[in-house]
Parts: sequence; structure tokens; C-alpha cells
Amino acid sequence: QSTTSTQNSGLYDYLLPMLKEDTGVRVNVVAVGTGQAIKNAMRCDGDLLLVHSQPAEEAFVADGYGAYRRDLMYNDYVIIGPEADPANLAGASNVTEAMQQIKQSGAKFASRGDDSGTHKKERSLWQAAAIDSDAGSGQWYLETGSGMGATLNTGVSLSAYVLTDRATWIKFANKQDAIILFEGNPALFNQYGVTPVNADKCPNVNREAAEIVTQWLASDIGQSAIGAYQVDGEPLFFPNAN
Amino acid sequence: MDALSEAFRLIITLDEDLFEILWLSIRVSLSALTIAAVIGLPLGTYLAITRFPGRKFCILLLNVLMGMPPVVVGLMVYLLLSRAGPLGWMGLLYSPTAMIIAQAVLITPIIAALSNQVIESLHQEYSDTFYSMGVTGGRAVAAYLVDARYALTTCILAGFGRAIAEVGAVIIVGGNIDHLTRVMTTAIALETSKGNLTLALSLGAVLLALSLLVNALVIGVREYAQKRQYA
Amino acid sequence: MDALSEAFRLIITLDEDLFEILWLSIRVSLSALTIAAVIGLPLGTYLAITRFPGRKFCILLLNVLMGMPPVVVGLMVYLLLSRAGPLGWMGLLYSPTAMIIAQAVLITPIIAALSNQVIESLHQEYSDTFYSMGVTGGRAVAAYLVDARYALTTCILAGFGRAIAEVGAVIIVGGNIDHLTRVMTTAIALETSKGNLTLALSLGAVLLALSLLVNALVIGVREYAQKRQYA
Amino acid sequence: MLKSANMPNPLLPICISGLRLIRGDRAVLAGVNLTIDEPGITVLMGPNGAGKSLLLRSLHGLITPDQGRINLGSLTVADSRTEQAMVFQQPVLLRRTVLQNLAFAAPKTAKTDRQRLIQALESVNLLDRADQPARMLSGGEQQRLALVRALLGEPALLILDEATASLDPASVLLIESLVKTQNVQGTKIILVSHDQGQARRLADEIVFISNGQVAEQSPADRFFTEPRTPEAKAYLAGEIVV
Amino acid sequence: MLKSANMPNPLLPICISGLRLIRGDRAVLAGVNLTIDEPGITVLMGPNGAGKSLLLRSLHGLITPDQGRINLGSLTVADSRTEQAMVFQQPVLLRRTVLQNLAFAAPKTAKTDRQRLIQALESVNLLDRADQPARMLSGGEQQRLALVRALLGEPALLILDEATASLDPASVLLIESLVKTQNVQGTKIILVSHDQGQARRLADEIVFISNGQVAEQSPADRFFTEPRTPEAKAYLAGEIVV
Ligand SMILES: Nc1ncnc2c1ncn2[C@@H]1O[C@H](COP(=O)(O)OP(=O)(O)OP(=O)(O)O)[C@@H](O)[C@H]1O
Ligand SMILES: Nc1ncnc2c1ncn2[C@@H]1O[C@H](COP(=O)(O)OP(=O)(O)OP(=O)(O)O)[C@@H](O)[C@H]1O
Ligand SMILES: [Mg+2]
Ligand SMILES: [Mg+2]
Repeated sequence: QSTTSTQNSGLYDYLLPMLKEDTGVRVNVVAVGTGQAIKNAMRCDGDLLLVHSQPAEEAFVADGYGAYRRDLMYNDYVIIGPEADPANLAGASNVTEAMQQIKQSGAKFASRGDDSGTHKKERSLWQAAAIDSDAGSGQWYLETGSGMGATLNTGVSLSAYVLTDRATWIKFANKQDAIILFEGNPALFNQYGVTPVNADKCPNVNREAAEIVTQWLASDIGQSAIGAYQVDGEPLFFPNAN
Repeated sequence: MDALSEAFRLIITLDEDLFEILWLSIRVSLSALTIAAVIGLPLGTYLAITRFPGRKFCILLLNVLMGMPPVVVGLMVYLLLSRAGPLGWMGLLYSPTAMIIAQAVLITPIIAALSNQVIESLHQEYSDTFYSMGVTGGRAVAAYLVDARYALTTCILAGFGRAIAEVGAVIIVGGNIDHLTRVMTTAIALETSKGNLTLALSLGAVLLALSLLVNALVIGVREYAQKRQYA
Repeated sequence: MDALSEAFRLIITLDEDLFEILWLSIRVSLSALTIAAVIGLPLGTYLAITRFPGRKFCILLLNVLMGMPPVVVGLMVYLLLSRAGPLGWMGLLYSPTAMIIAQAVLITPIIAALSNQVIESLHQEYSDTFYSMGVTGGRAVAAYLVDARYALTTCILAGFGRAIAEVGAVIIVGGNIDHLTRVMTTAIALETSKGNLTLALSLGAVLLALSLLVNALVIGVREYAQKRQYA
Repeated sequence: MLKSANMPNPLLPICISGLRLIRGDRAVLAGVNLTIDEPGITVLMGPNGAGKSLLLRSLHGLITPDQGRINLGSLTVADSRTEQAMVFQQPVLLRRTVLQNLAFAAPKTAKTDRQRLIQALESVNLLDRADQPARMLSGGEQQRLALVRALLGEPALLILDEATASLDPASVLLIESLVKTQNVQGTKIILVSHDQGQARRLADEIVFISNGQVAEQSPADRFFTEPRTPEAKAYLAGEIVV
Repeated sequence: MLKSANMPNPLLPICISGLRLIRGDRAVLAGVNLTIDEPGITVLMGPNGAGKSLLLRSLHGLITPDQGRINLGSLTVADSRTEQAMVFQQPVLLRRTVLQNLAFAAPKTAKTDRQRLIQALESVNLLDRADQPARMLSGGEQQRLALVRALLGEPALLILDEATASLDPASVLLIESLVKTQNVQGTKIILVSHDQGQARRLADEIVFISNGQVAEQSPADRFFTEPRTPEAKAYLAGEIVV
């Protein structure tokens, strides 16, 4: 079993049948936020972790829960918002400026507020922009405490800006009048990693299968499969296994 | 155990955030319950005591609507209230009002179906006499509601239980926005998704305590009134 | 409208995935319902007809448990079944069995509390006679269940409605794993989070149709039996 | 032995023709033909299960017969409903106090006329029970309350189904005098009784029902001295007829 | 006028002393003192609301008195429960067929003894109603079924609360003879009746209740010819006593 929020992108539906064919291993996906995924794995309820919060993952390994961690692939974050773009994000030159413009324009910003990888990323951006977003919580800063999809539903419906990973956004079907307004900044880089759960801590773990899956994902076959996955003609993930 | 002591700590430290969330939970659930009772009780009663073609079908429908998934109710109310929807101009989406609407839609069939059952059995006893006395329509409905009031409290408590425990609908139309539409159940879901299982459970314990309080109050009042009457 | 035609399309094209999910929903809900009925009906009846200190408190507790948030139930069952938990060695987490357990825990109080109410009113009528005939304990419980069987169907349908519509608990203990523990409600939640609102609604419509079918069946059988008996 | 009445009773004559009622596989009313034009008191007699209650219930509109017609004066059963009142074999009282039970039955205009309700209670010796829960009354008290409740609406036709079965001798006489007074004031009375003494005291006319049919209809004095049918003879003698 | 019985009845004498029962703010039983050692038939008479039913219900254990004690032979009310049977003023029948109602009441060992149930039904002329829903029976039929149901357990004490109030004359005589036979076989009978004819036919002893107290206890022949209390005199004459 493995956990992450990449499910909404449809990657698993595409990847898992290929994996099964090549290795015979059948993977069950429990898709929850990064925070819950890591904590679930700490209770040994899972064999393999596929999430996107490098510091948390490294701590997971350091505490002995994970066997080791490998980079797997990356995509990037984008900021979406209403087409009218009241904060004029299109004119922002970097992320910090973009965040400040959102705050100043009085527009709303929908945050996941769920300690997920995306949420952590977003908080670091506010910090970098020296804005205390918590002070505006419930007014302009809307912490939805939900997954990416639900947060997008909320943000789109309220004409708010949302920080999202590109994969989820491309697959997202309820876009209404929202579009990508800010993208392509190096600060918005999003690294995914795989971590097999440590069999020393969790004797019940299905160690071989986890190992096989990890190897396959990092192999040339797996990597090129990831790279070849496209939605609406756009690639969602970029393989970079080390 | 951790969860209980944590719950206890949260309550005695009068955690401000907790009280905000708790209060919103109560407000939303009670408002929805009131609406649902005002519609559901007379509706269930009416369907129990009048005979018209299609009546059986209405009761069937109520039973089906009892099994309406909260997520679906949430979605429907969402589409209704969303900016593109027919009531979008009211700007109610992601507000407590939206949550009240969704919950009322969800609970009304429950209260109607259960009260229908309660009144049905009283009707077996009263029907001939009421027919003979020419008591029909609104007067009959009112009389049944009054005379079955003690049995109806269980229906109402079932509705309250459903409302206060419900998460699927309120999270869709309310959005679980901190300081705005976050209620106990959505907070529990959030903490769960963060992996803070102990905190989530302790919030659950607080919610159960609230439930206990409300139920004890209602049942206590019922017992007292019943005793006074038949002493 | 889109949702309805999409639902229709899904059904008539006999979409295989849909049927797998639908079937699991039915299997899980009916299993949970069976367990809940076997425990809840006698329990509710017993509490209606016997008098012992603490009885009032038990009924109160049932009413409170009716309002137990599914998420909390899910969490508790999760902690119980997780590999680190007391029953972890059974390896039940993220399996249909886990979902059945969670739902049974959720519905049993509902069925017990509602049947308690139903039997209570029959008890007002029968109690003196049963006392006089020396009918007590298991025989009395059985007699009440038999004689109130028609009224009890509504309790059972309420339980079924709750089970089939429930998402909070099953998603936590089942994990919404495709081809393994994905049921209708978790699929709806997933599609909603993907923004596929139309698909989500159409799944909801299919679920409601299922509910309609089950309810129509149960109520139909009830009416038929009742008519035969009192023709 | 016609009673005095200011106006002819609008519900007379009562014509029942070809009334059939099937229950299970039995015709519990097997073609009842009966015309009542006597404005006095008609007493229905007959063995248990003969169909007396079902006949009265049909007349009152509580049962729709499978065949046959009923007319009251120029009215149908439905049209005459507000002119009729009925006291059942087992009185059903609301879960309220004695006084509230009366108030509920009183016509809307008289609702506030507490004095009238008090008088009514007094007429059946129930005044000191006024604020007691009605369902806690003794059997005989319940019967008396049900009767006075029926009289409140000043019906043109009063149907009594064994209304004095569980009354003490004094109450029986009290009710009988109430019924007679009511009849003198123009209300047509139809009552069922197994009490021959009562039938002799009250009846102007006896209708004898047996096996779902009218076996005999005679003036009261004639019925007791020379019953024409063997069923009636046997009934009066206390012989078992099935 | 003692009846023959093989053995002395274990529930005799019945001693009731200082029985008080408060309902609302009224003492509905106001210190009842009563000893019944007569093994024959005891008939309770008294005006409606006098407390007859409450007294019998206390004796049967359905009501716990506020003060006073009841002993039946050497037994308490609770211990004698299985030896007692009671037929209520308003019979309560299960929502089942006539035969099933009987079968339910039959002692477990006799459950399969269908023959015995059929005989029992025949003894009250209900055999042709055997498979009919019991609650659809006519009032008189219900009373007969309730009686025969009570007799099934062969009780040492049979309590009848106006059990023949709505029976036709033939059924009254039938029930009376059943009751007499049962008494001859050793069952103590206590019954309430407002029917003076019946009391004369059955009673060995009369207990007259008035205002929640025993006003008079006399052998039957003496009670009717020379009642000692003014209340009893008035009751027998049909005068109103409240
Ligand atoms: N639903 C039913 N199914 C079968 N039989 C029925 C039904 N309803 C009534 N009966 C039968 O119809 C017959 C007539 O009943 P009814 O109550 O009219 O008798 P009655 O003359 O009033 O007798 P009583 O003097 O005992 O009150 C009874 O034998 C009863 O068993
Ligand atoms: N819960 C109660 N509250 C107030 N009064 C009550 C209650 N229960 C009984 N009573 C009163 O107690 C009195 C005695 O009732 P009981 O039923 O014993 O009378 P009874 O002698 O059997 O009369 P009947 O011949 O009419 O059957 C009645 O006046 C009744 O109103
Ligand atoms: Mg009758
Ligand atoms: Mg009585």
C-alpha cells in the first residue's frame, strides 16, 4: 500500500496496470494528504510512502520509520485565480511579489490549511513575503482544511486565488472561470519522493513488494512511463529519480 | 485515554477556537433541526392520517430520501447556491446559511419518515373517533402532534444526532473555512487528514459530550413533564 | 439533467466499474445492517420492556450514540484495526470487513433507539397482559419483535439509509481503494474532489435509485403481508 | 309511541338496502335490508358477532360496504356525517385531561364556553374528575365521558354501541335518562344492547340481527312478548345460537 | 354453600390489610381491609370509580400499593403470580390469529398440543374463528377469547374484571357455567360485575366497594335481601351515589 495526493491527477490509473504487468505486484492506493499519509505509515498502516514534503520524509527516515528515501519525480506549483485577475498576478515578476499583490488587492486566497505538502509550501511563501496570513483567517485568507480538489472547488467558487500543484489543476474539472495566473517560477518546484516503510519498525510490512515497486518506479521503464503521462497534451510529472 | 484527557484539557482551558467551532456546530444544527421539524413533523403526520392516491409513494420517497448521501445533498445545494446556479445571486455559498440549508434538506425526510411511523400507530387508535367527531386537516394534524409529543422527541433527537454528526454535506457547501464555516465534524475530518488522530478523537469526545448534554436535557424535560401529567 | 442522463448512460451501458462499486456498497451496507439489526432490535426491545436502575441512562446513551459522528466511529475502528492496534494482527484495515464493522458500530444505536421507541408504545398496550401471563425475558422480546414487525421496518430502513449514504467512516477504515474498498459514497467524494461534479451527481442518482429499489421492495413486501393478514 | 319533536328529523327515514360486507372469506353482513322511520329509540339486539357493530359503523361512514346503499333522509352517509355522533364499544379518549377531551370535541364557536363544558361534565357526574388524565378514568367513567362528548355536537342521529355495558346501575339509569331526553329533543337514537332490561326500558323499536342479516324488526312491546323468529326466541331465552 | 374441591386452595385465605393507593391528590384506595377465605365465588360490586379494578390489579401484582400488605395463603403477591390469572375489563389480544393467541398463552409443554387448544376454542364457541386475526373479533368474541386464554394455565385464582359486560345472553350463561365448573375444580374466583342477575346467579359472597373502601362483605343471599350499608342499598336501587 502506498499513500499520496497524486491520485487526483490520474497518474495511478495510468501507472499501476503497467507496474502490475511488469512485476506482478498489485498496489492498493490510499490517497490522503501528506500529513496523514506519514502518520498512517508511522502506525505501520502502509508499505510504501509516495508524498511530496522532503523535510518531513527525511525526518520519517531519520526516526527509523522509513528504510530510505528516493527522489522520484517533480512537477510544479501554480497559482490560479479568476480570469479578471484583480491582483494583477500576471504582472508579478516573482512569487514574493505575487503573494504581496494578492494581500494588497483585497482578493481572497483559499488555502488548504491541512498541513499537506502544498500547504507547507504555501506557508513558506507567505513567510518569504513577510505576510501574516493567519491574521486574516476567515476574512481574506480562507483555510479550507481540505484536500486539493475540495480547496479548488471552494477557491474557484469564491473567485479566490489558490496555490495548487499543476497536475491536480490540469485534471480538475470544475474550473469555471479560473485560469493559471502565475507559473514557472523556480520557487514553485515540487519534489515527490518514495520511501519504503522500515521493516525493522513494522514487522508486518510487505517488504519485498515495496522494494520491487520502488525499484520499478526508479527504473528507466518506470521513469519514462511517468514522463510519458500526459493530460490534455501536457505532461504532469517530470521524472528525476536519483 | 489520551484523547479523553486532551478533550478535557481543551474544555477546561476554555480554548477559544474550540468554542467558536462548537458554537457554530450548535447554531447550524439547531437551526437546521428547527426548519426540519417545522416542515417534517406536520408532513409526516399528514401522510400518516390522510388517504389519497400517491400517499404510499410519498412515504416511500421519504424513506428513500432518508438514505440520501450527505455528499449528494451537499452537491445539490452547492450547485443551487454556486455563482452559476439559480440562487447564486444571494451569495450564500460557503456561509453558515448554506450549511443550515444543506442540513435541513438532509434531516427533513428523516424527521418526516420517523414521525410518520409514530403517528401511524396513534392513528390506528384515534382514527375512528376523529372521523366521528369530524376532526380533519390541520386540526387533526395538530392534535396528533400534541398527543404524540413524547414519542416524537425520539424522532427529533434522531434528527439532531444526524445533524450534529454530519460532515459530508456541510464540508461541501461550507468549505470548512477556518473562523467562518468550520464546525466540529469538519474540524475532526481536518485533524484526521493531518494525522492528528488524538486531537481528532478528543474533538469527537467533546462533540459526544455536547450530544449527551442535549439528549439528557430533552429526555429529562420529557420525563419530568410526563411524570407531572400522570402522577 | 446532465447528471441524470449520465447516470442513465452508466447504468444501461452496464459500466463494469460502476457495478463493482455498487455491489460492494450493497454488500457492505447489508452486512452491517444485518449485524446492527441482530444486536439493535433485541436491545431496543429489551430496554423498552424491562425496568432496572440505569435503564433510562442506557436509552439516553443510545440516543447520544445515534449522534456519533461517522468520522469518530471511523477513527476508533481504525485505531482498533490498525497494525499497531489491539486487533491489528487480523490485518483487517482497508478491507470491506473493516467497513462493515465501522458501519455496524454506527447503525446499531440507531436501530436500537428507534426500535425502542416503537416497542415502547406497543408495550403500553401489552404490558399488563404479558405480566399476567408471566411472559418475560426472551419470550417477551421475541413476541414484541414479531407483533411490531411492520412498524420495525421503518427503523430498519432508517438504518439502511444511514449505512448506504455514509462516507465518513468507510473512507477512514476502507481507504477508498479502487477495486477493493471503493464504494458509491467514497467514489462520489472522490469525483467531487476531482471537480467532476456531474459525474459525482450521477453516481448519487444511481445510489438513490438503489435506495429506491430497496425501499420499494421492503415496503411492498410489508404491504402485501399486511394485506394478506387483515384481508 | 312517537316522541314529540319540533321538526321532523332530517336524517329519517334511514334506508339500508342490500348491504354486503365481506371480511376474510365470510360475508359478515350478508345483504342487510332495513328501513327505520321510527323517530324514537331503535335498539339493535343479536348474538355476539352477528354484525351489529359493523352495521352501525357502515351507517356512520367508518366502513365502506362492498355492496348496497345507505340513505339518511335525502342525504348520503358522507353528507350526513356532521349530523351524526357515535359512542364506541371501547371508548377512545385523547391523551389529555377530561376537560380537554371535552373542549377538543366542542364545536369551534363554543370552545371558549367553559361553562357549557362544566355543565356537560356535571350531567354525567364527572365534574370532580375534570383535570384528571382521561385515560386514567375507570372503565365506567370513560364510557360516560365518551357519551357526553358525543352529545356536545347536538347530533341529529346518535349511535350508541353498548355504551352502558360497564356502568353501575345508577349510571345506567342516568345515561338512559340522558338518552331519552336527547331523543325527546329530536335526536334519533340507535343503540346496541345485550341488556334486555335496558331494551325494555328504552326501545320503541327492536331490530334483531343474526348472522349478518336482519332477522326481525318489531315494535318493542311486541318483540319481547311474542318474538316471531326462532333466533330471537332463542336469544331472549339465553340459548346458544351460532 | 362451600364448593367441593379435592385440596384446599393454596392461595386462601386472601388477606388485604390497610391498602392505600394515591393517584393524583386522591386516595383512590383508602385503606382497604379485606379477608377472603371463602373458596367459592366472590363478587365485587360497587359504583364506577369505586376502586374495584385498582383493588384487583393490586391483588394481581400489576400495581404496587403505596401502603398496606397483601397475602395469599402463605404467599406474597409476587410469589403467587404464576398461580393467578386475570381477565381485564378491556381485553388485550396479540396482533395474531385467534389460535396463535391461545398457543402463545399455553404453557410451554402444551405448546404442541393443538388438540387442547382446539377444545378450548370450542368451549367458548370460537372454533370457526380460529384463523382470523384476533383483533378483528367482535367485542363479545374478544372477551370470550380472553377468558379461555386465562383458563389455559389452570390458575388457582382467577380474577375477572367485568368479563361478561358485552356478551350476549347465551354467551353470558356459557361463561358463567365455565366459571362455575372451574370453581368446582378448585379455582378460587373473584369477579367484578354490575349485573345483579349475574351476581345472584354466581356469587357465594359479595364484597361491596365504595369510595376506595370495603363498605360491606356479606354472603350473597343476605346482601341482596338485606344490605346493611346505605351505599349498598342505594347502589342496588340504582340511586346515584358519588
Ligand atoms: N377484518 C375482519 N376479518 C374477519 N372477520 C371480521 C373482520 N372484522 C369483523 N369480522 C367479524 O365480523 C363479525 C361481526 O362483527 P361485529 O363487531 O359487527 O359483531 P357484533 O354484532 O357487534 O358483536 P358483539 O355483540 O360481540 O359486539 C364478527 O364475527 C367478527 O369476527
Ligand atoms: N393515574 C390516576 N390518576 C388519577 N386518578 C386515577 C388514576 N388511576 C385511577 N384513578 C381513579 O381511581 C378511581 C378508581 O378506579 P377503578 O378503575 O378502580 O374504578 P372501578 O371501581 O373499577 O370502576 P368501574 O366500575 O367503572 O370499572 C377512578 O375514579 C379513577 O379515576
Ligand atoms: Mg359489537
Ligand atoms: Mg373497573
